[in-house]
Amino acid sequence: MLEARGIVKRFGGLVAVNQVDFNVQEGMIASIIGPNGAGKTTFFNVLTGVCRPEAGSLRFGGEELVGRRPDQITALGMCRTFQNIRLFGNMTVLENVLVGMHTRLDVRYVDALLRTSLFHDAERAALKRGGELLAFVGLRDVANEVARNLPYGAMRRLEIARALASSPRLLLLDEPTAGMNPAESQALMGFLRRVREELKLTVVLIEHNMRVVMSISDRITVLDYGEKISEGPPEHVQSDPRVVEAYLGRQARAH
Amino acid sequence: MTNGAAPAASSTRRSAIPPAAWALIALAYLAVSAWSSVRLPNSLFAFLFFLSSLFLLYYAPVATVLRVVLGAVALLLLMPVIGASNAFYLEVATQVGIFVALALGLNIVVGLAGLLDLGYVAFFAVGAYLWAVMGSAQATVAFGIAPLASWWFFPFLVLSVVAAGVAGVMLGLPVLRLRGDYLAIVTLGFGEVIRVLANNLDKPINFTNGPQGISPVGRPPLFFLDAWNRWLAGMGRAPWEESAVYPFVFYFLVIAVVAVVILVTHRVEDSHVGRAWTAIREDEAAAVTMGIPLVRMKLLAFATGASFAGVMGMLFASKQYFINPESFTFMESIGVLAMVILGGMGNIPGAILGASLVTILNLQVLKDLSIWLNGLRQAGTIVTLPIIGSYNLASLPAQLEPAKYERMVFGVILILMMIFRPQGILPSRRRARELHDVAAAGEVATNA
Amino acid sequence: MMSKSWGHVVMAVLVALSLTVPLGLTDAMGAAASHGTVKIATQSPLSGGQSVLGVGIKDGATLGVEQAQAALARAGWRVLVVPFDDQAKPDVGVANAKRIVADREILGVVGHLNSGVAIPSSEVYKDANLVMVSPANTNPKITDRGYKNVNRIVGRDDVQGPVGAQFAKSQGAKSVYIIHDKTAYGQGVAEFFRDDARKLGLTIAGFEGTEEKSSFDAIITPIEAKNPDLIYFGGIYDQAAVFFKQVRERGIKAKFLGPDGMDSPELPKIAGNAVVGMHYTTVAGPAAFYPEAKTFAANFKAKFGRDPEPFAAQAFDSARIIIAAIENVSRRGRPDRASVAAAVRNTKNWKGVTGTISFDGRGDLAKAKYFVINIVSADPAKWGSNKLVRGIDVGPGSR
Amino acid sequence: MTTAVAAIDFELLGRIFPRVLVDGILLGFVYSLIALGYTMVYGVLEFINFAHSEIFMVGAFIGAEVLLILQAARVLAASPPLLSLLASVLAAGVIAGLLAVTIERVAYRPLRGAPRLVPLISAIGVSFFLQDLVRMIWALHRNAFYLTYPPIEVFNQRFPAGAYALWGGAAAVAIAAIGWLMRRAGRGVARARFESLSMLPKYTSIALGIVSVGLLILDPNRVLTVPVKSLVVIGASLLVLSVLVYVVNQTKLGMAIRAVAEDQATASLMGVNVNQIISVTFLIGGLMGGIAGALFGLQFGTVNPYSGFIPGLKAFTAAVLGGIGNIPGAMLGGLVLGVLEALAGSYLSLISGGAFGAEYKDIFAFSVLILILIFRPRGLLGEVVREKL
Repeated sequence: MLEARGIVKRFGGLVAVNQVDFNVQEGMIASIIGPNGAGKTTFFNVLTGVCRPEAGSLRFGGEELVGRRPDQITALGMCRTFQNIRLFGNMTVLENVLVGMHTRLDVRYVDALLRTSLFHDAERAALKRGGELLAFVGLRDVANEVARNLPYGAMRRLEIARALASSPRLLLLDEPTAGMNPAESQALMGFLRRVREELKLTVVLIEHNMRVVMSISDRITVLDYGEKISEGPPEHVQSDPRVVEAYLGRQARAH
Repeated sequence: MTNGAAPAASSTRRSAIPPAAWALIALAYLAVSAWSSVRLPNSLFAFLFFLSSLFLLYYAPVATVLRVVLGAVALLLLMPVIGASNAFYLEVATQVGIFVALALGLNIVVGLAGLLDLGYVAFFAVGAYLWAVMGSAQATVAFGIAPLASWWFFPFLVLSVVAAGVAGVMLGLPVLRLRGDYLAIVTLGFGEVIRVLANNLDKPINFTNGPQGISPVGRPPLFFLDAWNRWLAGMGRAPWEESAVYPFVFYFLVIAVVAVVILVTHRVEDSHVGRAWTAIREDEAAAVTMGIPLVRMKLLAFATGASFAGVMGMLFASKQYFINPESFTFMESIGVLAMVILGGMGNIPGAILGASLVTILNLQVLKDLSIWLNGLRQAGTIVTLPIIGSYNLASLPAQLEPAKYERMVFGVILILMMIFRPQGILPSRRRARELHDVAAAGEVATNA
Repeated sequence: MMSKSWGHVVMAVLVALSLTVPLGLTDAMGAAASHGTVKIATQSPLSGGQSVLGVGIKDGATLGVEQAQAALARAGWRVLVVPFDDQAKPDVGVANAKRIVADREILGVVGHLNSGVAIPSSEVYKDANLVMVSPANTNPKITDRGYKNVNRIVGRDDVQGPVGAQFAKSQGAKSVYIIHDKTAYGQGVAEFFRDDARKLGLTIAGFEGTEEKSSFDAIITPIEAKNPDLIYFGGIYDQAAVFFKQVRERGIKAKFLGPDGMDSPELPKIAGNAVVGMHYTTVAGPAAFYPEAKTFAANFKAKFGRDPEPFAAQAFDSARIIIAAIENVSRRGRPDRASVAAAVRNTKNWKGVTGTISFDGRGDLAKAKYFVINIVSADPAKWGSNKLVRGIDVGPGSR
Repeated sequence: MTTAVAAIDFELLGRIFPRVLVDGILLGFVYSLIALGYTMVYGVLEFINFAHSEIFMVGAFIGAEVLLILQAARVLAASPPLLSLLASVLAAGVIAGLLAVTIERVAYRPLRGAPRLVPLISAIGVSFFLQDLVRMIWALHRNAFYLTYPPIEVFNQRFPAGAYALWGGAAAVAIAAIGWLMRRAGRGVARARFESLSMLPKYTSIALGIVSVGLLILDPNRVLTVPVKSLVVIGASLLVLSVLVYVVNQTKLGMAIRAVAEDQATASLMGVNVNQIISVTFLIGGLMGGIAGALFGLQFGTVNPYSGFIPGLKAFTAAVLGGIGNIPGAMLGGLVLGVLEALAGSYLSLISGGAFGAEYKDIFAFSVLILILIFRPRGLLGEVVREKL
């Protein structure tokens, strides 16, 4: 489904992502892990078109992504969340979700101006689907609250709902459990499984929480200093000495 | 204004006074204020009282239908009647209308899409000059064609919208990558460029007549006046003079355009486009990641905002009978921006209130204050203050002439307003919506 | 919710406000009304960068009313001045005009400074037959519309420019470099100067407009290269003084010439020796030859503590002409606007500090006397002793 | 409207080129000096201090007032000109600085945390207020609308820069050597400090070097002259820039300022008194505004209550051009803007045969500004701030 070949991304002299290959098959939950500064988020930024890679190709469902704008990539069916939550704070919960539907709304400016039946139908459908999505993430009761007033966990779920609203086939989540306690993380894991099962989505995850990663992932990719150092099912990665070195070795040195 | 725009008329209000009583109060208020404005044609308070009744109407918890009907009566019937007894009030109302449209247009760019535009008056100038050049003898000077006939006024209302919209896109295209203050400085530059062009394009080919300005600018045709005057003559009454009719024509034109502008703003704001703009304002990076095409949406915001200014520019030129570049300075842009922010960014009533307040303050209240003080001074009024003692105002130095310090007072008012009401007078609220017929979906555990 | 309580506050305020109306609290205008009052309004920019001239107009008119009201007072009329700030903005000027028109006691307007404000505002005066006498608007369009109520006691651009050109020629200048300030006034005068200078066979070495107020280096460099015999500045003294000073500092020896915008002791105050020996054209008689002008300058200084700005003398005369007209009309009863306007237009051989004034059918000066004045000293206090070089009688322009 | 299309006189264009360039640089230094104040405040608060043009204007009034008082006391002619100038400039700086602090305290501080545009409006209010307040004060005090700087003869003389170009080049080398020595002088911890201190000789030698070499090439006849007062402005600009760079980069205060600029919350957790630092920032910004005002007045001779507006606008443009928030950027932006204006002002008319003239110089400057920003959206020296996702 998603096929990255030899992705290279540099910032000045720093090579943030170096020759990374990365494949995702339909229906799987793939995780990317690695120590801080390993280039995980940069890799996400390349995937979603936020930065353009210096080299490499990136195909999604047969389409080349390199050179496309983020909004075009979203329209193709790939949507993400952010490491530090980036909701539209002064909009309501429901509006956040409706913004996510932008690419799927087949109405034009003129329709909005003239209030054509097309517009009304589309708005009605969007409201219905927004309600469903909010119900799905358990935020329907607060649909009219302003997003910035939500509790932290609810913000995370809203961000996912907003991404889901763009009807992606592939969902990219950047550290969804960051800042959550174990119980919340547990709940989120259950939620992700449901996303996969009920919505038939493919998920790529950046995660630090090993418990989450190991229990949920079908395949794990480990990045260190921008390079892929290991890849495989959880048990394979867990026992890979290079992974242990990357995590522990650095920690040992740091202390 | 449809549902949700006002808190009124909802059953949630637990007011001690029943809606019927509110309706009566509103009606009485309107009637008394209009009556007193006509009876006391020189009373500022009476007129302010009347204007405020419109806002009372907006906030009174009465049925929407009643509110719309009363509002229409006030604006379309009572205001002209008051204007007939004092032409100045009609002028104020017309200028308020012009600035309301400008503020609403800028509100789309700055308030909704969050793009700081310091050169907004440029679009006003585009609309104004478009008609001023084509609809006056300047057309002959610039293009060697006869001035357009007065009925062209109406097609040009549309054309000025288009022209200003195109100017908006032309400004938008090169600057879309810029953010925040960089955008601000470039739009400021654009505004200056348009003004300097207007001031200098009297050579090598004379398009704008430079600082000498263009006069007389064409006015809309008065189709009805001949027939009406014949009828009046038949009744043995004196005919209406064109010059006496025009202020009313422009008032109604401005009101009509403002109504359209409000409708457009409301509809666009309450649609996928408005949501996309707000999303861009809130977080550009997140918005684009959610699939919002930044370039298209920003251009759309620029074009929509600009088009309001364009059409008002045209009306302004025609109403003024004369234009020259002095009407399109940077301070004018700043003035409109102040209206938007003062009223409350990102919402329609806020922009309307901001524009009304600033315009009335500038044209009327501050002037009245200085005239009053000047009157006291010339009459040699003696002010007695406790402790300080008495002072004859006539001996006040000539340097302290009150009329000279209106802008200083305006500055102080701006500062105080911002300190005590930083969100603007009517801060933006998000619209609450009902969620109907949602298919029962399984609830996710909500322990978070 | 915030908005709801706010709505209540708004309503409370409105209701409170409504109580004041039945109490009969009328506004300032109403309050100031008393029997037997007539008012003269002034409109000019009283704030912003042009306020120095606008205040001059207001003060000149105020002084004029003060000195002339004795005659009216004997007839039982009290005269008041109502100053308006038009902010040099056409929209504000028009709104003020409507307000002026609405006050029935106002029988005349002295204004404006900017032609851009005067033209649309005078449309409003015209509809009410309210007389306007302009102390400063030189734009031909002001009177070319042929309104009965619009007059001016300044020369037109198409008169003053040619007078300057003739003088330049008589001084033996072969090439002239023209700078103007991009305003209707400055550019207008400069263009007529240019056209006439060309007709007289002078070389136009350059014709430049600039809104710059402080740094003229970029403009001076080409002047230096072209080395003209004379530099004409179409504009106001504040900008001109800085310009002339910088020109001399560059070592350029060309003669200087300007229109009546130069007429202020501030000119040598800012420019110092640079402007000594330069000439300007004006309708306001030099104090040394016109005792009235001398008295006016002295009275102005006594009242306001500073020297009169350009156009202050014209405003002084404008106000007195209106009052003279009111006085004439009031002999026949309560003066109304139309008859005051007609009386002003009929002014013949009225002696003012800016010359002997008669209006022609359009409201222009029937015959204007132009003076060319030579600045003799860098000391602002000696402004009054500037030399009269020549006087030229000219009729109104014909365009 | 007949504009004779004359052939372009290339000889003339070439002949005036050095003059145009020098004019541009002189003007540029004035813009730079004002731009520094904008950039300083913006760097810390990300806020366009719209009232900076009025602070600048107040500085110019104070500067003139001091000189006028000295003149009235008959000490102006007797005392050394540099001393009078120093008194005038310092008084202008101090009062403008205090004014800036007061403005921040009254009109901006209560608005911290409000939407970004709100302080902008209150700044506009301050602007209106100050303009007319100054007009009122000096109307009552001196009955004057304009204040004219009393002439100090020395400053009005012209320095034969062309004739001294070789000397200038030698001086540039010498100053560069001093700078190099200073950089070498420090050791260990003090090293960075010395390096920073060497900013003044560094910038001076660069500026002097460029100008000298330029003069040698462009002015072979050695006839170009420069007013002495312009040299004073240039010297002051370089000095202020160097001091500012030193203070911001090398002192404890500078560190606190940078910390507040980076993140106010964190800075306050680290024990930095954020309010105090912001006040100090405004003090410094106002100080520079006042100094710039007094020097501006000296350069151009007259000032009125509204004359801050245009230079303020230009300086703000210069600050953005250079990369707002960046101190050397403000200097560079000012110079670029000044040179652009001079080029347009002198050449447009000559090249177009009068069809377009000096009145288009602002359009020209703004067009170049737009072009530069399209290709370098963060200004000439501004860092590209990559957003963290």
